[in-house]
Amino acid sequence: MIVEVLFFGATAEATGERAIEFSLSENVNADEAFAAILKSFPGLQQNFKNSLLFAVNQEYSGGDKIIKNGDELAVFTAVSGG
Amino acid sequence: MIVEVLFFGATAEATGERAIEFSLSENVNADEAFAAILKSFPGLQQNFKNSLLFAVNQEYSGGDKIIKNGDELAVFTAVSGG
Amino acid sequence: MITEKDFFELTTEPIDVGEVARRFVPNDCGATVALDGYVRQFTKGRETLYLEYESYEPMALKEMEKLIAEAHKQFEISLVGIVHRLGRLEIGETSVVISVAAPHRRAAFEGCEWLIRELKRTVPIWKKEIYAGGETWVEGEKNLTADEHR
Amino acid sequence: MITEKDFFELTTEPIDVGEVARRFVPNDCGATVALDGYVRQFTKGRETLYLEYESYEPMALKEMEKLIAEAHKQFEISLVGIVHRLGRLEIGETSVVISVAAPHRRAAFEGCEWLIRELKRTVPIWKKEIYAGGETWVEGEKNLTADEHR
Repeated sequence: MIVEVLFFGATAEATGERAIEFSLSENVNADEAFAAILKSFPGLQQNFKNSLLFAVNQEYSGGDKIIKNGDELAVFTAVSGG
Repeated sequence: MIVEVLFFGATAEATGERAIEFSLSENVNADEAFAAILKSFPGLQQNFKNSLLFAVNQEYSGGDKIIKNGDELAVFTAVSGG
Repeated sequence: MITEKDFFELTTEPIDVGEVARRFVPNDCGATVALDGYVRQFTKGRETLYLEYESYEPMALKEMEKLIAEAHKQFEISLVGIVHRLGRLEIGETSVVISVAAPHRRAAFEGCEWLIRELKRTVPIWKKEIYAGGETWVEGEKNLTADEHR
Repeated sequence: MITEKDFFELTTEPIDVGEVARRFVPNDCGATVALDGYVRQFTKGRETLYLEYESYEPMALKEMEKLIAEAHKQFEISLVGIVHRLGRLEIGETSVVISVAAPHRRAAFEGCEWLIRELKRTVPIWKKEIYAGGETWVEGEKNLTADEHR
């Protein structure tokens, strides 16, 4: 199945991408999906190790939440607004 | 000697005065001066007993501070700005 | 001591909270906290029609200056502005703005809250509330002894 | 739940702190506390030239709405307004205003301070600092686990 993956700020610069289509196996959960994305962009984990945050359909996510075809995933670093 | 005595808000309404000249003996201190003023305006202590504040020359005052000719005294109730 | 850019004013004109908050923006600061105090229409179900503020003006200005000096001692703040309105104020109109700029927002919040509490306790300003069928001088709390201020 | 008059916005236009603070003045309130956050020129001696803010906009708006709902639960407040700017911001320009109106000022101070702290922790907005000789994405603190937000 295909999901959309969004990058912002530092992760957009590190990947050179802002939005991509990304292939996942059926029935993966959020943890598995983000692991697959990080594997495709090794620079992310190298650069931002512990400060990466994940969202599914505009909600902070992780764990065993099942990902569906067409979901909007996002990978970004700790926020710094204000 | 002569001092000026100012009233504001509720004390101005109670006395019907905003600024008066007031006669005091030489060498009275602030406590004695305010006692003399309250004696001249018995309504003040009746109406505002514990909420009266005193100032001498635009500073909160009382106690044994010596009053001088021409000083500016003020008698008012607990403040309520803001 | 107060700084060159601190300000404290009494006015009978409407107060613009944005103007007070943004009058000076110190270049070592990232945050300004502004308290906008205004005339409440309903207090415990009773409707206020308007308020009248009066002040012992020269003493009020001196007391505001003292508060600002003390705030600089107690809090790591860069700039304080206080503007208090006098005269007749309609519902919703601003009676006081206290604006505090600081390098770090925590001190700005603390300083601003301390300043409004102390202003209500020590600065000689009084308000009369006019409601349907009457009027009354609002009672402040006399939690101030003369001794505290000598 | 948020109320009808709460508001939360992202904008690329300059923010007017006074307009945000005074947009609505609830008739049961007497105080509004506004935080004005802006671009600091000097941080520990280093000079910032300007900042660039970007956001995951739909998620940022959802997170702001959640913060406002939570603030209404935790504090006795009547109204919250949050406006955050995006794009390029010059020194001294306002990046965020959080305005909180309450019947009693204590809750307005507490709610406003809680909201800015949580906004900096959870709302997906990032800033890049441009200084003489370089630029860097400012690191937020990752004191947030995904679990907290499900």
